[in-house]
Amino acid sequence: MWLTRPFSERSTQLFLGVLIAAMTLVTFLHLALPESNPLYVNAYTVNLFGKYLSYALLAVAVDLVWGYLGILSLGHGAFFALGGYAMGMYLMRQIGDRGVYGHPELPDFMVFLNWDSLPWYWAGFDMAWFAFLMVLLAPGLLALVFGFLAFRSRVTGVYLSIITQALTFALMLAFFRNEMGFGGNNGLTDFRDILGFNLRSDSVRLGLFLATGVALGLGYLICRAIASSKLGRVCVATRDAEARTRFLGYRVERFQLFVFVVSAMLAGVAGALYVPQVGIINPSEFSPLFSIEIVLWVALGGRATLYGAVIGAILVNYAKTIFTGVMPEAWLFALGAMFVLVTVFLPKGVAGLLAYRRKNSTSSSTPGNTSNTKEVSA
Amino acid sequence: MTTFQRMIPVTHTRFPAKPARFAAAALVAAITAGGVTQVMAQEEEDPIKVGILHSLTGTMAISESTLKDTVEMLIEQQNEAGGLLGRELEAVVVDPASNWPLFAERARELLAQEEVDVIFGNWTSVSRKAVLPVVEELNGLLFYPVQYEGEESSENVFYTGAAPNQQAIPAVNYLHEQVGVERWVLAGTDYVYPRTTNRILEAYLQEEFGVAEEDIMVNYTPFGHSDWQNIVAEIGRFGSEGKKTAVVSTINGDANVPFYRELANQGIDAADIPVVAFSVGEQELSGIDTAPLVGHLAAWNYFMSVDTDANYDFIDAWIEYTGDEESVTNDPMEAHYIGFNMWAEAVRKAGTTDVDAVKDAIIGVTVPNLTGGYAAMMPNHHITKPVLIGEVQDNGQFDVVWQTPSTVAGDAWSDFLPGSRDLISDWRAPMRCGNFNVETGSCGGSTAAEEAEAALAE
Amino acid sequence: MSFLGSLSERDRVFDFLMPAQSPVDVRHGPILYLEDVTVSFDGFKAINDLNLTIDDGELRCIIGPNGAGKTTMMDIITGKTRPDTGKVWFGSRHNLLAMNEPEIASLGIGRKFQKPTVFEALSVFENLELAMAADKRILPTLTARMVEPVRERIEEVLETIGLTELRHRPAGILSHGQKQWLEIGMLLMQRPRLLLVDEPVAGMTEQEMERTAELLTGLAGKQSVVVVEHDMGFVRSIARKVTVLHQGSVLAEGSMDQVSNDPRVVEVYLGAPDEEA
Amino acid sequence: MRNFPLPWPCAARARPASAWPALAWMLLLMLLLMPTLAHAQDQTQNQPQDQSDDAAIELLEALDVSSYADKGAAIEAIVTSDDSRAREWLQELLDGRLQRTDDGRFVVVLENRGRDWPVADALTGEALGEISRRNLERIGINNALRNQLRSAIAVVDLYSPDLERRRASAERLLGEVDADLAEPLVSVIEGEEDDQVRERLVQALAIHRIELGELDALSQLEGSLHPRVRVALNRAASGDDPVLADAARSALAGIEQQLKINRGLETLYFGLSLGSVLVLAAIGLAITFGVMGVINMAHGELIMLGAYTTWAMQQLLPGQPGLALILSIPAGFLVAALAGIAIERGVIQFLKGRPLETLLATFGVSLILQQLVRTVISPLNRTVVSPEWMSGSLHINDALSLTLNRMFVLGFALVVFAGLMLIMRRTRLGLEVRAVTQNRAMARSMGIRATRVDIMTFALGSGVAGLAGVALSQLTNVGPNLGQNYIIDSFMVVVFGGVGNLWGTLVAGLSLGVINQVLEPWAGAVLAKIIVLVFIILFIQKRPRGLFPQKGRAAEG
Repeated sequence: MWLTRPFSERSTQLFLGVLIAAMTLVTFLHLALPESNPLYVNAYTVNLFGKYLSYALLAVAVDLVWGYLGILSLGHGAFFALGGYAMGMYLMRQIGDRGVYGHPELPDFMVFLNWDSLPWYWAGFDMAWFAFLMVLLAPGLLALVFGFLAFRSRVTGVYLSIITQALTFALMLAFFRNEMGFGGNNGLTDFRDILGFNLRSDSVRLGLFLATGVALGLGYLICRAIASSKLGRVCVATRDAEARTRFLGYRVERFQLFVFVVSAMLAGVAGALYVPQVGIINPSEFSPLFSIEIVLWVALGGRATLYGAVIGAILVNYAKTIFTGVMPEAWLFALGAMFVLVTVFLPKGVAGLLAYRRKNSTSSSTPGNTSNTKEVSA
Repeated sequence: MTTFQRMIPVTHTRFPAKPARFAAAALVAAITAGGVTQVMAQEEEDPIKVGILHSLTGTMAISESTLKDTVEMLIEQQNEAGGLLGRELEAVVVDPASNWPLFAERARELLAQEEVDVIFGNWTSVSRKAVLPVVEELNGLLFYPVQYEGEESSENVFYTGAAPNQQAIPAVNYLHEQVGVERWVLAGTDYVYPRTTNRILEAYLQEEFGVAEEDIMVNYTPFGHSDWQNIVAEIGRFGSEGKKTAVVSTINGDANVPFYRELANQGIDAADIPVVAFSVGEQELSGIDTAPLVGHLAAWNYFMSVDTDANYDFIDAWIEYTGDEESVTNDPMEAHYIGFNMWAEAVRKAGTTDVDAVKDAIIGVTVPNLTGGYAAMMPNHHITKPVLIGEVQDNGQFDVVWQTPSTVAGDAWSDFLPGSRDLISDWRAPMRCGNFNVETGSCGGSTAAEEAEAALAE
Repeated sequence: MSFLGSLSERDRVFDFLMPAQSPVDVRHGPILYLEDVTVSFDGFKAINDLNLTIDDGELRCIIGPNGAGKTTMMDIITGKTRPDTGKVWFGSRHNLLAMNEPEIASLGIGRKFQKPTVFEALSVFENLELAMAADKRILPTLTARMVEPVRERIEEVLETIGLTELRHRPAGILSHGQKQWLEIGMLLMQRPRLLLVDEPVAGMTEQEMERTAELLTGLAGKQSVVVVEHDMGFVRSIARKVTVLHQGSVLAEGSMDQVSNDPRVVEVYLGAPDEEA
Repeated sequence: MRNFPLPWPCAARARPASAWPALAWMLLLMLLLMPTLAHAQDQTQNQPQDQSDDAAIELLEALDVSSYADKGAAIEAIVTSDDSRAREWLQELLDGRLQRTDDGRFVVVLENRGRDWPVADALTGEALGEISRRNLERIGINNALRNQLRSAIAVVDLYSPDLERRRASAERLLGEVDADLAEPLVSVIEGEEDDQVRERLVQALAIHRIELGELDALSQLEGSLHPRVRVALNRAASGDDPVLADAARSALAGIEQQLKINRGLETLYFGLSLGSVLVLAAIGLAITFGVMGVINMAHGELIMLGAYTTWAMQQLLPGQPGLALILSIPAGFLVAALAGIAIERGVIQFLKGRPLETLLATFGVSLILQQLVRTVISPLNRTVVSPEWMSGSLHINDALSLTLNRMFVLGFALVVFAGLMLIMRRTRLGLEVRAVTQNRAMARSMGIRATRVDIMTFALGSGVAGLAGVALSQLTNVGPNLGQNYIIDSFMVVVFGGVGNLWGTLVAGLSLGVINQVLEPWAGAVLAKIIVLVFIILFIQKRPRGLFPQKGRAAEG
């Protein structure tokens, strides 16, 4: 089975090892230690880690398209948010008649905006399986349609980036509209239960944290499997010499579409795990600024390495938590500086540095991926 | 934070699996062990921690950063006056950076990590909605200082800003009775506050003044909308049908400047079609060319130009604190002023900062406001306010032209929305319900109530 | 191509996706057949009713001064550029104008670019692997495994192009000449019926040139080869039949000697700077 | 209803808060009213038969009361007293310049800049030197009184020798004529020699007569597009006199037709002006992105810099918004251009041939610039005043008038565009730029210093962004977020128009503007914007190279 292939790679083993170790450690420190203990990890922190992990998954998804396919998507926030909304709608339905108006079916914001019945597209979201399916399908379909149009007409490079940005911007405006029935600017919030468990209990938070960890592991595995398969090499080929790949008889646009859709779905899953942990989803997740920030995580961590994306996501967001806490004014400066410095001085990102320190790596035009493609073909 | 409150979320939840149950057990043990000693210690010399949850960066920084300064100033004054219960007050400032999920995260940090005794914060509705579940879960106290759409009442939140019936409705009353307006434009930015307010106004105008459908024009624009040509032209046409017309504006922040400019340029004068705004205050005016606004109206519960000693003292203190001759005061600042004093009073009354005690003590507390009257905390966690209508002057100040004869009590649930007609809110025992349905005679199922009962059961 | 179409096509098997036994019909001789082809960019006629016929298994050299339309011609054959008018047939069955690059490629037409383009990030081995004639739809590609016959085939080609030692180094580090060979190797992996080779020896050393010459002549017979080249010496060394292009149409055709004695050719060409013979 | 006395000490205390815009506005008023004052002077001299000052003071005393109702009465009294200074008093009251000193003297504030204001005696008009504003109390009015005053002044002005005043007055009286004004009006109309004034007055009178039900008056209103006329006709049409009603209806029908056309023109104008804003914002990108292939996400912030330059200029030249605005055109260009050079040298030159990286890096720059403005200047919006020659609107006919500030922006956009065209087509720089974009190496070998060309081009593009900022400062907020709101739109315009094609940008910008404004009335502002975005996205799928693509080999690069 192709999905299990990556296990033979050192980088994968290492990554999964670290991930599992970290998860068990946090769990232990949270459960077994008394609160008085300095090492005790409280629910707040667990929750924070959970958020970071969902961001990491999102970053992995972006790295798959950017690093391996060379498509710089400035609209992945849209897929993330769509997944989030799908989950949010499920959680809203779970509130049932415990809303402030005690309406059996309608969410509060619909009641006080005088909606008499649930819009058709809310149907089915009271069923977990349907909602979770939507978490995959909603972003997937958007990516499919958008990607199909774009790749067929060979919109690539900068143009594609700009168009993806326009896409997420348009969606943001759309979701801000209250007529859309997604709560407008306030979005969806005040969640209560997920699968019958109280979202406001620490143990459920721990559960979500672990679930996110597992999702990240799986997502990483999928991306890695794709990257190190022959298809992955076709992607790299497309990235470096699209025309050549065509002349070799590959239907480039379909490969691009396939990977793009997979990536979008992963982003959706990340969003779905993000929402119950932060407790709100609103259109600001669609903002182009957020989408660009994701790309920075990847760039900082190092493109086309996947684990680099994870490192980047966690580093940047940790820094954000610290900065906005200690010296808020400085955060945007720091973020801006990161963008400049990383792109100018650190094109291969942190992972690049690591690779360089391991063995002053080959002068290949892309970071990382030469190291892991050998084992597969051999 | 006392022991049993922290246990509520834990002990009253169904657990996914065995390990978790063990977890809870461990946690409970840990808390009861560590917790008690903490409380002991706290009561003695620890300062009282006051959390401030206002954006210092990002788009909302413009409005919110001054509120942070206000609370810090109030804390300073309180400490100079010998603190509270003989303990110092200490401000704990965090920056949610105008990012809504971050608001929830920071609130959790304040309550779980810093263990603050009270939070003053939030501006936008969405940020409040994001924080609400956290504050309820961790049983904190939140004072919310901005006018908002109502339709909410939480056991843990105190709404010191205006509810729609404390701003919008008196404003249209004034326009109808004093100015003789018969035709209405309800223009707003497309988010919950304008949507709800306009719904209420629509219903109100039709029910109270029998205004006809075609005499009401509703219009929504996106945030930061800058191209008003079409809409203003439409307003002009709508207003030139012979009936006296007014615009009720819930347009938010940045969109206002281009809006008023366009009005002026298209020759629509305050004398012909006055605009009454609910979100334009001294702070906003200080950033714009007031020329096009002169004569337009704003409805607030406080104006910097109010002629009372309390107000002058407050302004002096503020100017001194900021060290900036030009700094202005505005309505949300007064709201914090009132809220802070109410909380302080309640703490004195209860003799402790314990959240539940303060919650019970604060209802009925009355403190002076800055407009020469008194503000009282109602059982629905809203307060009584006077409503003032001011005309914009060329110096960026408001000239008060009308005021409600007496103060108005805030309504959590509007009488003009079908959903909330039958709802009332009363957080006193025994009812302890934020959305009691007088029809069904049952509490509408808000978990805040459940948790309260649970708390009592402990 | 409709949206639904593209989905259903995923699991449909196209005959031309099996280039190994691609049913090119060459019973009537010519494998490639261009008739009255014309292309113009902004009024400038890059190709001006060009007529050209390549026989099965033939090795043909095409020469001509810059701007004669050599590269454009290749673009047309491989589907990169669409001509304004004219016919382009592969064998007597496939109308190339009706197909896109991948389809044409899978038909068994391989192209080597003027400037060598290999996948620099991938190893030499992987470059060949990708070029390998195989099922090139998505899922098969995703689940493809390295099997013995394939490996053998690759090793074999590695031998032919003499890059066996470098097989696991990224193609980016190869020398210019090596890249040229690798590219030719990639074409071989496709088992093409027709090879279009654009300036194979540009910037090569003498030895490299000889090696390339052997390589190409070795190919002829099994495959049909079309070489576009400036270097007269090289052309003379391999050519049996030569076509001279000028201003987008055929000026002369025949053996090297015939051509080089043709007065028109002498006029437009042999006077030209890049004469080396 | 309860009324508040004017809280002057507070007003005084708060004056610094926004003294500056207030000053600008006041100055503007002064300019408008110079003639009035002059008039006041000579009037008071050569009008000896004025009543005693005590009587006059009594009149004014009556104004200084808290109740607006009483003030209304007092105004009435002033109007009826045929004191020659009455008109000036009303005007001064309307402008808030009629004030009272601590010692109860009525004075006219001549100029209200600084802490001490020069004032003149309200009765004699003699200058009284400067008085601290703390010792002055303004006599406040509200909208109701403003209306009353305007009408009153209008009536007085009917007899004014000044044509402008008579025009204004006639305009004002339209639809406000009542019985006791009617019959003096007849004589006024006969006496009036200015056609425009007479026409208006006739209409005003006609409206009154129609209200009285006089059918023949209708003919005088034929073809007038003035809203007040329409109102009158509407009333008549729904009135109980059937004959009149029918006549009115037919008259209305004609008017409605006219209005449709005007509305169409109006929408077109709105569209073009919005389009011109888009063009201005995008044209700089069309150069940096289109010609150089550099994605500059900091473009929006360069626009912002231009806007802030305008603000700074106005700070430097207090009270001369117009001059400041004109000066900030070159200044804005310079500032933005320098910033552009800094960006090019500091970041972009290291990222040649890596457009996506450039995109990220410049985005970082944009964040830094924004935060810089926030911390250095202020997170609050800055006040940029429109000079009076840019506010108001150009009166085409009663139903159609074009806002001046937008007309200026529209013109400005076209001028900038033409200028760029010239530079690109006619100058050495343009030639070199095109050479470098076509084939860098070749251009180099021909002795063109490509690096220098890059710098110049980028500076040019950035400078134009600065110009856009100057223009935008007249339309919208000048604040740290100004840039963000325009960056995506700008990219859309450039891509839609076809990269590397200035004409494309122009056409794209204007057409998008018009489309948006045509959609807005029925789709609403938000939806209109979304529709336009989606339309562009789909369009790019169909024609990846935009409206006016570059063809041939050059495009392949």
